[in-house]
Parts: sequence; C-alpha cells; structure tokens
Amino acid sequence: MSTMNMTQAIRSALDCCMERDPMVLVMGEDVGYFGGVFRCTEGLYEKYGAHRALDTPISEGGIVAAAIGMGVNGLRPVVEMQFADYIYPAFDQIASELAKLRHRSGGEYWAPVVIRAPCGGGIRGGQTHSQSPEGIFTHVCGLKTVMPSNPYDAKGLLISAIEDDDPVIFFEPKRIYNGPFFGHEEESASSWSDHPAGEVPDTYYRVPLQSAKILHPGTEVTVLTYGTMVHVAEAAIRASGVDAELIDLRCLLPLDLDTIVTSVEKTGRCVVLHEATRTSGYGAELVAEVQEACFWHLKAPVERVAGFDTPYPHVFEWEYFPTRNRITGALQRAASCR
Amino acid sequence: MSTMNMTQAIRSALDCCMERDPMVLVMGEDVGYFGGVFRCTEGLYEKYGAHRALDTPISEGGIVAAAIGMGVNGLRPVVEMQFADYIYPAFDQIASELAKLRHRSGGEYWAPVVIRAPCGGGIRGGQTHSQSPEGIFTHVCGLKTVMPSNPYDAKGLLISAIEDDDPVIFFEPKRIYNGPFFGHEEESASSWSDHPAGEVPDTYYRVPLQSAKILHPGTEVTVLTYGTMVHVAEAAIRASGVDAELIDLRCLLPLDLDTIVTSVEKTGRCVVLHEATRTSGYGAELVAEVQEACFWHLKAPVERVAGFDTPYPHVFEWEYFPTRNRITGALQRAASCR
Amino acid sequence: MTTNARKSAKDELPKSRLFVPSASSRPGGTPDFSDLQIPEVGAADKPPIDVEACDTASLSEGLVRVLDDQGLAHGPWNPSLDPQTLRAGLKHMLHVRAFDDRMFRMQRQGKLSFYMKCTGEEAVATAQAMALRNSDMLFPTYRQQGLMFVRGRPVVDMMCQCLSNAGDTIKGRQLPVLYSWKDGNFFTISGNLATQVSQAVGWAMASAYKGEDDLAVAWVGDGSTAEADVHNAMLFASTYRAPVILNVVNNQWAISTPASFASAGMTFAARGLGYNLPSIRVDGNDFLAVYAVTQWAADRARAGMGASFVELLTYRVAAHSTSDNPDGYRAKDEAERWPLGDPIERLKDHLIHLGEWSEEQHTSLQEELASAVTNDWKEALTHGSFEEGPHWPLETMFDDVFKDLPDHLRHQRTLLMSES
Amino acid sequence: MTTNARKSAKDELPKSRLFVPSASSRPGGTPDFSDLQIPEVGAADKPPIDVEACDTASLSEGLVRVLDDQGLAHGPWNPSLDPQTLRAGLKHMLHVRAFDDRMFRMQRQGKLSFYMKCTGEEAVATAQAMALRNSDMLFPTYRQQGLMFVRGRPVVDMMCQCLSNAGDTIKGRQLPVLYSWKDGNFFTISGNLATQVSQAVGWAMASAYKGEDDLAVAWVGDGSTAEADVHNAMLFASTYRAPVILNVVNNQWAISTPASFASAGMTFAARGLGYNLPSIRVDGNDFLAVYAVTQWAADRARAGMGASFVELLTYRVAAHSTSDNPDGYRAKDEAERWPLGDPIERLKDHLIHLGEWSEEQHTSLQEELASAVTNDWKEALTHGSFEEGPHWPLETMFDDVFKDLPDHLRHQRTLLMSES
Ligand SMILES: Cc1ncc(C[n+]2csc(CCOP(=O)(O)OP(=O)(O)O)c2C)c(N)n1
Ligand SMILES: Cc1ncc(C[n+]2csc(CCOP(=O)(O)OP(=O)(O)O)c2C)c(N)n1
Ligand SMILES: [Mg+2]
Ligand SMILES: [Mg+2]
Repeated sequence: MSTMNMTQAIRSALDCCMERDPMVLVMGEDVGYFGGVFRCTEGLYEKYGAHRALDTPISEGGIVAAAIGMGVNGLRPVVEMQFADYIYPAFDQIASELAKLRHRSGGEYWAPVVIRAPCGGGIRGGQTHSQSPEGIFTHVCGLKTVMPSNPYDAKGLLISAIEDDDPVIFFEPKRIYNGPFFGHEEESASSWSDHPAGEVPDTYYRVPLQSAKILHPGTEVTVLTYGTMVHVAEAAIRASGVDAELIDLRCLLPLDLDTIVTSVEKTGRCVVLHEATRTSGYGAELVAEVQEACFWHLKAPVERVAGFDTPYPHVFEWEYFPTRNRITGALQRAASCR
Repeated sequence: MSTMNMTQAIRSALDCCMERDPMVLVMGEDVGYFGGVFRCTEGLYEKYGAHRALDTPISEGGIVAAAIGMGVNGLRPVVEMQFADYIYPAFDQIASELAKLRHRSGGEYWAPVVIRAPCGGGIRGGQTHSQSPEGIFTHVCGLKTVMPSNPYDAKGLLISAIEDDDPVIFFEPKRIYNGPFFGHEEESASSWSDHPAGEVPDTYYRVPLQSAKILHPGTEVTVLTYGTMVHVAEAAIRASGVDAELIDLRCLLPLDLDTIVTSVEKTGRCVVLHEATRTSGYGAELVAEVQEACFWHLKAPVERVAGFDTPYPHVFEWEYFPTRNRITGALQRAASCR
Repeated sequence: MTTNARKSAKDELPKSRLFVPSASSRPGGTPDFSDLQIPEVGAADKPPIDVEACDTASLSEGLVRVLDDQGLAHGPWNPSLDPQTLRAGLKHMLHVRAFDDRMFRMQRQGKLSFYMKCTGEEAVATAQAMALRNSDMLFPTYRQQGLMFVRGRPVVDMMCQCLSNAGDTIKGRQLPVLYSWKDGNFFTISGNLATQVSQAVGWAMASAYKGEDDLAVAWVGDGSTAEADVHNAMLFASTYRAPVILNVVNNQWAISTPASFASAGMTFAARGLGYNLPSIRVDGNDFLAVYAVTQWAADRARAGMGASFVELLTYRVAAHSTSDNPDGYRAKDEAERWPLGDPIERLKDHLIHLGEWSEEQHTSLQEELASAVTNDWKEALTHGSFEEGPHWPLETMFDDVFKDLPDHLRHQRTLLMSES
Repeated sequence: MTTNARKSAKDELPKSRLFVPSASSRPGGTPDFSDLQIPEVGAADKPPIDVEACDTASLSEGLVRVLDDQGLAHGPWNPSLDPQTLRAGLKHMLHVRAFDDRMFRMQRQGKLSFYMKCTGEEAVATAQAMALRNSDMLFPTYRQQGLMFVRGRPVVDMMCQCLSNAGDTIKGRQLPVLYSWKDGNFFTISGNLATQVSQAVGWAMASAYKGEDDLAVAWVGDGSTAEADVHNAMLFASTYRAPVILNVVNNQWAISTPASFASAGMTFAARGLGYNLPSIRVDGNDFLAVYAVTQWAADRARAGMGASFVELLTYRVAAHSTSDNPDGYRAKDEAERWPLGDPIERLKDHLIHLGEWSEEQHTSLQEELASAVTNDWKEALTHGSFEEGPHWPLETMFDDVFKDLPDHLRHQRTLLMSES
C-alpha cells in the first residue's frame, strides 16, 4: 500500500503489466524517454527499454494503426493520446478497424489495444485541451469505454483493460490527476493523500470493467456520473441537503445497468451528470435507458446536467463547467417532485 | 414540375445553386467526369467544367480540408463522400476544424461547406456501405445535420444547406434514392413517380432547416424518425392499427423541438425510430429531450426501435433492419398503456 | 447568406486558373499511354540488398522488366526459376482467371450480391506470394485473391465467403471478396481503403520487437495511395526500419478516376524516396520481374535492413466491380492498347519458348481448371446459397462484436430471436 | 485473456530487433549535430522559377545560405535588400523577442495561463512576411507571431488575446498565442497540429479557381509533418498545382521528441520531391536566405507554376511552452552548440559590416522596444486582466457556434444567465 495520485497509479498499472507480460508496451507522443507530458509513463523507458516505452511520430492515425498491427501480431499495446482532443485523426482506425476487426473476420483477427486519453477540462486548457468525447466512442460497437474517478480504480481498471481481449478506450480525467476536485476553483486544491481512494496497492490487482460503484447510498434521487464529476457531485449532494444515491459508473460500455435500475426503482428520481456537451452526449443514453427501464417508478423527469453545447471556452471555464449550483438545482427540482 | 427520384432532385438542387452562384462547386471521388457512383452530379462536369465538378484524390481528410480552405476563401464547396462509411478519415477536419472555425476565431473565419454522404442500409452493401453515423455529428457542436426522406425535401433542404453559412452534414438515405422503401424487401420496389413527394419543381426553392414535418396526424402515439425509416414507419403504422402521429424530423440539429413537444403533449406516447445502432444513437437524445420536456404528459415509456449494436451484417440484412414487426410491436405496447 | 469572397459572389469570375489532371482516355477518345516511358527489357540494374534509398532513384523512375515480347528473359533481375515453378505460376494465374470468370457470371445470374475481378493483374499476387514465405503475413486489398491460390486455400472456401453461406468461415459478415484467412496468414480485408497498409507496418514492428523474422507485406491501389494511411505506413516503416514490403498496385484507374489524381505526375515508387525507403517500379504484368523484385525486398527485410516500397505497373482490364461500367469513363479499347500486355500470355510464351509448355497443354490446363472451378461451385452451393441459405444461425450475428457477449447484446439477441 | 502471439506471452523473448531513432542529445550527454552537413555559404545555385521538381534535388538535400559568420552576404540567393529593409527586418525580430520575453515573464508571474516563445526562430516569420504581399493569406502555427509584427498588428491586440480580456478580438475563446487576425490575412491558429496546412492548399485552390493571384502560405513544425494533413497538403497542392508555399519549420524538437522521429533520416525538404514539388532547404537563421527563398517560391506560385516546399532549418532555443522544461530531455547546452547561430546577431553583424548599423543603435533600439512593449502591456491591462477581467460579456460564450443562435443554445444561455 502507498498513497498514489492518479498518474502514479496509472504508471503502477503499466509497470505491473509490463513486468508480467513481455508483450505489453506503451507507445505514443513523448511517452518514451521523457515519460509523457503528464508523467504517466515516467521510468518505464529506463526499466523496459526504448522499444517497450516507444516514442512515436506525431500522427495519431499512424500510432493507432501500428498498435492494431502489433495487437494482431501478439503484442498488447497501450497507446497514449497526448490529449483526448487529439484522438480524432485516429478515429477511422479506431471506429472502422480496431472496433470491427473481430466481427468482420468472424473472430479470426482481433487486437487487444488500449487507448489512454487524458480528457476533460478545469485546467485552463482552452477548447483543444479540455474535451470529453467519450459519448462518441460508446456509439461505436466493438469498443469498451472506461473512465475512472480515482487512483485505486484507475490502476485496477487499467490492468483489467490491458488484459482484456477487446479494445478499450480509457479516458483519464486530467483535472483529478493530482487530487480530487469538488467543482470550485477558489477552494484550496486537495490531494489524493487525504482521500481513501488514494491508498493504492503496489502489487497487481484488478477492478472488473462493467461494475458501477455506489459511492454512498441514498433514498431520494439517484445520481449517475463518472470521472471528475463524481467528486463535484459529492460536494453538490452535500450542499443540496438531498438524500441522494451517488453512482460512479466507471465503465460506460458495457454498462452496469442492473445497479442503475435497482437504484432508480428505489429512489424514483434520477439526475445524470457529465462534463461533455449535452446534445447527444452519453447522458442522453443514460436517460433513455433509465426512463425505458424504470418508467413506472419515476416520480420526476430524469434531468441532465452537462456541458453547454459550445466549444470549451478559455476564459469562461468556470462558468462553463457544470457547477455545484447547477447540480444542486437539479437535485432539488427532482426531490421536490412527489 | 417534373417527377424526380432522389438522385435527380439532388442533382437539380446542385444545378440550381451552381447556376445562381459561381462560387458553388461540387467535389469528391468520381463526382466530376463520371458524375458520381450514385449519379448525383451527372452532367455538372459538362455544364460547369472540371474545376466546378471537381474530381479529387481518394483522401477524405484532404478533401474536407481543401473544402474548408475554399470556404474560407469565398467558395461554397459541396463535398460528396462516396459513402457515409468513409467519412471518418475526415473526422478530425470536420469535428476539430470545420465545426469550430467560427467560434474559435471569434467570428472572423467560417467555411460554408456542405458534406453530402449517402447513408443507411438495405442495399446488400455489408458493413462498410450501410452505416448511419448521423448521431455522432449531432454531438459535435457547430455542425448542422440533415437527412431528407424524399425528393422534394432533398432538393429544398440541400439548397438551404448550400446557402447556409454554417457547415451542414447532409445525409442521403441511399436505399430510397430510386423509390420509397416500406421495409419489406420481398415487396415489389415502388418508384418515386407514384409518390406525391416525387413531384419536384425544376426551379429554385428552399425547404427551411429545422422544420420537422407532421406527415399525418394521430392521437395515440407520436412517432419520431427521419430518412428511410419514415416510409417504413408509415407502413408499420398502417399495419399496427394504432392512430399514430408521424413526424419526419428532416433536420436533426438544430432540432424542431416545438413540433415534437406539441405532438407528444397531445398523444402522451412516443416511439423513436432509426436505422443507426441503438446505444448512444440520436434516438437517445430524442428520448432524453422528450421525457424531460413532456414527462408529466407521458402515459408510456418512450421506446426506441433502432439498429442492433453490431456492425451492419451482409447476409442478415433484413433480420437486422428495423422491421415493421419491431415497430408495430412498439406502437402497440405504447398504445396499450393507459 | 453572407460571403467570404473579396468580390461579391454574383460577379462574373475571370477564367479559372485551377489545374485539373486529365485521363489516359475518355469515351470516344483514343487512349494515350505515351507519357509512360517503357525502358529496355533487362536494362535496370540490381542493387545489393543493403542499398541506400537515394541509390534507388533510377529504379523508382524506371521499370524493372525481365520478359521481352518474344518470351525471352533478360538481365540481372531474371530470377532463373525452374520450369516446375514457372508452370506452377502459370497454373495459379489461370486458376485465378477461371475463378474470376465463373464468379463474375454467377453474380450476373444473381447468385452473388457483388464481385470484383483482377483480370490482367494476376501476376501481382501470384508471383509475389510465390516469392514469400508462408509465414509472412499478408495485408491485401480486394484485388489480390491470387495470394490465396498460391497458399492453397480451398476454392470452395472462397466461394462460400462470396455466398455468405453456412460454409463461410467469416459467418456471412462481409461483402463478397472481403476475405479473411487466418490459417494462410491472410489478413481480413477491409472495405475501407488503405487502412491495412499502416496496420501491416505495426505487424512488422511487432515481428522485430519479438526478434522474429517474419515479414508483413501490404498492397494498396494507385488511387488509395492518396489516403493518409499510406503516408503513415511509409513514415512508420522508415522510422522504425520495419520488416515490411509496401506494394502499390498501379492499375491506372480508381473506379472512374485516373491515376493522375494520385500520382502527382510522378511514378508512385518515387514517393518512397522522400521517406528514405528503397523504391522500385516493376512491370506488374511480367511474372519474372515481379517475382525477382519481391524476393529482393523480402531478403532486405529479413536481413534486418527494413522496408521497401514497390510500384507494380499494371492495368485494370475489367470493370472496377460488378457495380461499375467503365464505358462511362474510359475508351472502350483502352485495355487492348495497354503496352505491357497480358501476364498470362507473357509467361505462357516464355514457357513455350523454353520448350517447357505447349498450346495443347495450355488449352487442356484451362479446361481442367474451368471444370475444377465448376465442381467447386457445385460443392460450395451444397453449403448454401446467398438468398436461400442455409446460412450461419441468425443468433451468431451478435457474436464477435466483443470476445464475450455483453448484457446489452444478449438482450438484443433475445429480442430478435423472439420476433423471428 | 487469450493471445495472438505464436509463442506464449510468457516466454522470454529474444533480443528486440526494433530500431528506434535517437536524439541529438539527452541530459548529461554532449550535443551532436555532426550528421548535419552544412554546405558553404553562397554555394547553392538558384534555379529559374519554372524549375522541375526533380531538378531541385540538390537544393532539397543542401542548404541555401547567404550570410557567413563574418556578416558578409554571398551567392545567387542574396536578395540584395536595401539598408532600410534590413533595418526593418532587424527591428521586427528584436520586437518579437522583446514581446516574447515580456509575455513569458508575465506568464511566470501568473498573469497569463500559458505562453509560447519563438526564441532563435525569429527570422522565419519576419523575413517570410516581408517577402510576401499583404494580400497573401497566412496559415501559421503558434510559433510565427513574427508575421503579425511585420504586417503591423497592434501589439496591444496580441496582448489582449493572451489575456483573454475585453479587448481580445476573439472574445476570450482561445488559449494564449492561438491568435486570429482577419484584417491581416492571418488565419485562426488551431490547437490541433497541422490541420491548417491542407486547408491552406484549399484556400490557394480557390484563389486559382477565381483567377486571383493571391497565395496561401502555410507553416508546420518538424514533428507535425508526421500528421496526415501534411501529406494531404502536399498531394493536393501538387495535383492541382495550387499557388501555395508549404513551409516546414525544423527547429529540431517536438516537445521532447527529436526531429529524427519525423524525418525518416532525410531532410524534410526531400519529402517534397516525391510529391513532385520543387523543394528547398534553407538556413532558417539566415534572414537573407529565408527572404530570398520565400520570394522565389512566391514568384513561382504567382506566375502560375504551383506550389513549393520549403524546409527552414533552425533551432528551438526556449522551452516548448511555459508548461515544458527541456532539461528533462536534452542537454542543457544544446542551444549554444547549434551551428547556425542566432538570426538577430547574424543580421545585426551584417548591417554593422555594411556600415548601416552600430552597437549603440542596437542597444538603444532594444531599449526603445522594451519600453514600447512595457507601455503596450500597461495599455493591454486597461482592457482587463485574465483573472479579474473585464472580459467579454458572459453570454457571448454562446455566440459564433453557429452564425445565428439556435433555440437550444438560446435556452442554455438563459439557463446560465439565470444562475449567475
Ligand atoms: C476510405 C474509402 N474511401 C472510398 C472508398 C470507395 N472506393 C472503393 S474502391 C475505390 C477505388 C480504389 O481505387 P484503387 O486504389 O486504384 O484500387 P483498384 O480498385 O484500382 O484496385 C473507391 C474510391 C472506400 N472503399 N474507402
Ligand atoms: C493533433 C495534435 N497532436 C498532438 C498535439 C500536442 N502537441 C502540441 S505541440 C506538439 C509538438 C509539435 O512539435 P513541432 O511540430 O516540431 O512544432 P514546434 O513546437 O517544435 O514548433 C505536440 C505533440 C497537438 N496539439 N495536436
Ligand atoms: Mg487502381
Ligand atoms: Mg519542432
């Protein structure tokens, strides 16, 4: 056991897998000698060599294509996209190839590729360092989509993803790399060392994919979210005075629907929360599923709190970010429906 | 007035715009000399020359990037993607550039580009000639997304799209290029000449974007759909005996929500229908909006009928295709809720 | 509607100065291949396998040719194959052509939803497969069916794929000709052009990573070289010196679009030089030249010297596919005017010239193969027809999206099965 | 977990044969630029503007240099500029450097969220802008701020962009240095690398389409040449002979990644030849050489001869950005070892040698510019600071997503304004 922040936990996961399996390598822009712009691969170059902590040309499409070929030839590449905002040049290789290989070949070919992508805002990164594109990937059949909200889950989920034989898009909310974030920039930054989930085993362990986690039980409203917003939701719930049940989805696809349905059937109310832009975001899928599965239990409309449908602004970051106010408002509106 | 099928209506729209505005050109793979693999640009090369019916290298990313630059320099390029399935190599230029240009430059720069893409299945095309990716584009803020269901709308909407100063992704359901399709392959193919919407003015006219159309009124269930499924829905409604109100959305973004809400508040029931894969498809957004806006009027869960979450199969095309049975089932389930 | 233009959109424009490439011919015109310089047979020199890319400039702009019009073999690139090997090559090419003709007719009779021939390009896949090891991994396009013939795939299996019937090893998932054959180290063909080329480089990088000496070999069409994947493939292959052979099959056309829209007015091989890849242009209708160049590139890669870039100059004699009619965009007689002849005729003449083959043997081999294909077709149909089946069980539609069936797909499968 | 590997994942692997490029230096090591051949000043010949791409091979592998170490100008590429022009160039470069230094310090003091300097690369943007017409359209990266200084953009405007304050012409939308300046024909800079290069080609195609003679000029970094957009740009520029200049600014590093991961072991200029683009490599720290090469390429394009490909050889002296510290990946003293010196010092020496400039004038100009920048900064702050504002009105966040505000955004705007 050590206290780790999220980058350390991710590095620890990579280290465990590379040590256990010579077929595992990390690759991407600046991930080799330098150890990644977010330091997630630091030390792996020294320990495993240039070919297993592989620097690449700046071509996301080329990187993913190469990873697919490697995967088909027995390796387990863990690709880093420097920012999720830069994953689109690889979109064709991901959506048309990586996701479809196994099906189109009748099961003959497949590539166990993991694509790690730091996502989300709150770091003054402007529109090209703040995006949350997870929803798009959940619409592409053949991909698994994961987003952890803390160091313990990050390590356990990443190990599961690397050992999974299906392709996994692994989003890392960069705002909480160094500590949980409760939605108010003014508040003094808190660190993972003060958080239970900052306690991470140094050894190998897995957190199964498709296992949503109830962070604390409640009776009035079910809150569905993931990544950074888990912590913002926690703070908002406290502020709202509503007895809400907070569920950290952890894995968006495949989705642990049972946990969600059980909760909503109990509370009869549901608020869906994410940082990504609202229209056609993953929240829409959650709302659609919940109202279809729990319609007869619902006492209030399922409300979405999400990013506005504009590019992520630079100067208005905190006005744009789904604030505690917007969340408490939604919680109270829901709770007030009887 | 002439009777036109959809390809003729699209060609007529392109011809009208090219004749009125020397800045309008069509470009894409095989669209020039040959007139396009679906013949939508036939004759334009002879009439307007090689530079206005422009053949391109096979690089969708390069084509869209060039179109963006042309748009910034005063032209109005109408790009053809040979199949919607092949739009992904251009996804970065569309999502990161075309969609964001105006916002990131504070309104200084913008590109009035239209991207036409034949979409949907039912033509024995297998997984790479049958996809319906519209949902993904509705999640990218800055894009308008359109899908006509008949020749009259196709021409009027395409002219509006070309003259629109925002980028428009214009999906053309290729299954109904030559005639409406009612969902059963065995039935003898019908032609647009037997359909009122096959009557198309030869002259210039516009159908405004963001104007959903009520195809026939009903009291029991509201059916929301677009493209090929409009006709399948019509047949299914007839077969179901349910008094359903059928709404052809025509434009997915911006969405004509008022028409939808008015209808659902009246019927109290809603079925959402599309060919695209279900999870995180545009149907999810429609369900989320409807239940949020009309919750207190809903007498039944809003149900989705959509493509299964698998790649589009080759041999099982008709089992995969959202059949009339699946739709009538949903209609009757909804209607039976009191 | 506002405008970005400096002059109003409604002004008359001065004459356009935009250059647009032209075609070797258009309907009604006379085919013109004059810009195609064809060097002497045997003239190209053969460099050592440790050659530097810059020293292959003349090879990338020239054309490696071994067989002359009289059926004689010349020059340093002559692979000097024994008669059995030559006859095997001829037989493979004839087999492919017999197969294509039959499948094309079956599509026309409505038995198949789609088909694509490689008529006139048979030497490319067959000679290259013969020059490689069976353990080398192949990343083909839809026009290298010849690879499977050389590696001995049962013809019935290929037919079953085209029929999407119960015997289709990929379960009826893909359009006809988008084969996959793991046992033959033949990669699953994608409907998306060029994606396999950069994947092949990754496969080769993994081979080097593991210290193995198997190669990856990829093919892409002239038109498809425009796709970003080909650039990525060249850059990664060169950066990591991957053991891969990147082949461009230049058959002059990309559906209706002439190669001039992708070539930038050069040979395709020349593009490889800018990526520091030794690059060679070869007569793709010359079985011996194709064999020799492939062998040379394979030796380089296996010796750890990295990737080679090869342009195979050939001609697409048939329509692009059964959905296409070339009369709409090229002169009817263009194929006859193609200066490099037919690969089968040329190898046949060579064998006859060597005294190792005769017109009689040729005719009877053609008949033998035709009837073999007929029998294979009959057998394939016993596994089901496209329209009536039997096909794979309907529920298998949900398999292989993921390794294990997730809940939401199980749910959807139940829904579907309850309906049907 | 199953495996694709032919041997089990758990076996020990033989030694990897995968080649991985190396760097000019790593911390603790001694910088090695020996593989960089630097030809004689004045040696490169100057071809006519109607030159064929293949005849620029030596220019693409060589290096156009005009200024020697003594400050003397040599050879056919000497643009023979008059002293006023030279002094203007020197002033622009000094202005850019003064601006960079001030903005960097302001970021360190927390006044800016981010900043990027172009220290050591000032000659690239300034000399090129001076060799172009103001009506030529510029598609820069974040390291060509010099373009705006030459075209006379008020420094206060640039500072306001970096501050995202009420005076920011792009409404606080973008990170510092991602400028946009329509009046100066300066394209909106994207955070996504290389996308502007292929857009520039489209812009140039439109210029030809309309029969206008304005050019597009694009820049991209060495590392970013790996992106598909650069391939697309080269292919489309060549195919349609677009009036565009494609510049690669090779400053040796892409954050921590050496140019060797993008160069394929060649000059970047050499890649242009494979696309049939006349290609030239120029000393990017030599103001005169950069000016002359740009002028030559502009003349070609304007005369309707199409695109040129230019590599500007320079060195990124400063950190990649304020988020970066190079000591983690390259030797501390690498910048001093850079063999091509500093562009400002070199032009200064030249002017002094000509008797058109003095140390005193230089020092006083530096002071003059420093205080000008200080005053500009003060004025910029009167339009607001990043943290306290004033900024644009909050509701403008929803503008410009579309030309007109659609219902759903109006609704969201109301929601936001009702909260705040
Ligand atoms: C990404 C993508 N874009 C477009 C297409 C449509 N398409 C199929 S084949 C083809 C022409 C390919 O020509 P070429 O590469 O020369 O190969 P050939 O057919 O001549 O062998 C096109 C444009 C596709 N399949 N994939
Ligand atoms: C598509 C994309 N991928 C990755 C990045 C992250 N990134 C920003 S700058 C940079 C390095 C660019 O190096 P180079 O092209 O040499 O330009 P330089 O910074 O040296 O001027 C990278 C990888 C990005 N901005 N966009
Ligand atoms: Mg071709
Ligand atoms: Mg650089």
